[in-house]
Amino acid sequence: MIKVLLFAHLQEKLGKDQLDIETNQIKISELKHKLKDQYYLNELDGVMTAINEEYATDEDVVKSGDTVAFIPPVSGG
Amino acid sequence: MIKVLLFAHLQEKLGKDQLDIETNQIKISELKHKLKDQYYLNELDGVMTAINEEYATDEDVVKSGDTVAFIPPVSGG
Amino acid sequence: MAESLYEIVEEPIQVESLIKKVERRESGAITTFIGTVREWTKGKRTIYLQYQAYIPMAVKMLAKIGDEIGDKWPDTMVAITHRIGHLDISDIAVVIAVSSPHRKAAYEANEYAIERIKQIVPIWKREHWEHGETWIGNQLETISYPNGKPNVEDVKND
Amino acid sequence: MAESLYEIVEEPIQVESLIKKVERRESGAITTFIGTVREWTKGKRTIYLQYQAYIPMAVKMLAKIGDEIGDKWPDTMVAITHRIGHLDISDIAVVIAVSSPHRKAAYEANEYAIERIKQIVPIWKREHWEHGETWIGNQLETISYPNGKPNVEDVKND
Repeated sequence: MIKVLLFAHLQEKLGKDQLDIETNQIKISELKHKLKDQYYLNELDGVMTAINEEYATDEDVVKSGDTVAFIPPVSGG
Repeated sequence: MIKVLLFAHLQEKLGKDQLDIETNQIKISELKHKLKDQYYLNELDGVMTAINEEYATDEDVVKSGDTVAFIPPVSGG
Repeated sequence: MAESLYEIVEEPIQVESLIKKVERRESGAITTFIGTVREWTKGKRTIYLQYQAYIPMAVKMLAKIGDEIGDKWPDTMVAITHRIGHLDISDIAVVIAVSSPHRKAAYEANEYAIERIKQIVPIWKREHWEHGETWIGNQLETISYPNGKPNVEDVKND
Repeated sequence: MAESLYEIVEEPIQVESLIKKVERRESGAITTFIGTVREWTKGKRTIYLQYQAYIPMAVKMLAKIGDEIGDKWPDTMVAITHRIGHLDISDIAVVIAVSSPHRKAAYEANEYAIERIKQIVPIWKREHWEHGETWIGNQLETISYPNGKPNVEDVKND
């Protein structure tokens, strides 16, 4: 199982801040594709990804037990 | 009478922070010359002058009632 | 030092407490940056803001900024606290304190820190305008990351 | 505002009080510079400092710096307090606070202020080293003013 965290407008659109994805391993680009299909989350284009609290790329692969966070363009400060 | 204010090492050398000069008017360069002679204040070379709290030049003239301050290179901050 | 140099908090930030964190006998200069909630932005009036953070990662990224500063300006010491939740006009959203033996590094490192915060720290601002509300960073300023990671060149001066 | 933006004081400076002086609803950024007494300078140990000022002129020159900043960065607001008398290691000698709608001006105006203080404000520092004492600005750093007035180019980064 992979834990997926959502923030800002992504969280608002889905109405929840967390999803559990039942899979052993998946590439980030595939995970994004899957979520876009399943939840109409087209906002995932142009959104950064973090795996276990470190920035990652679409080519990285996550495994069961990992936490993926989708990071929309940040606006702190 | 012209009031002359002294600061930092000038004040220390003279042992006082103020002098009264009995004159109606005098050019700053002449005033410096006079004080150098009278008090061995060679430190007046390379020292700025203020007349009534504004920076002035050696060519400016002070009149009775004015306050002259000799401003060694500043070191605040 | 038991206290943490990098924090995400929900309560008001005390500037003095950050200054205390970076005070050292070898310091001659401390700079602080205090980011406050501004009422007017390009003719639009803000009523209040809400900040959200991915807290553990945000703390890690603040610490990473501190490490980067340690590499670039070796004698400096940095503390950063960012507040999240509901903030009214003039409330303090972020405080950065940098101490250094000499002032130039204290200014430069401080400015570098706020620029990096706006690039890599997962914190989002929801603007509640007089007429409507929006998450900043998506609709208003469409930024994407073609290289996979946020980049220094993306930063604007706001 | 009844309180003064430019002060020479003999008591410890409260940073928060300067921040309060420049807080405005239109501000998005406040920078502060805090100049503290450093223990070591080029291998020499300082025990304490004494600052002396030509107080009325020093206040005038601080206000002049504020005016210069108002010309160069029109939306900023500035407050400066310099302490005189006996200061121990880590004591605060000077605090500069600048508020601005945008951060770039807040950093630039702040740095400009400390550079100008070191040029035109009649304040003198007597260093009490471990082995001896001296007025800074004469014996150590022989600066003279051939043009009659202190000049921007004279400034060093200390």
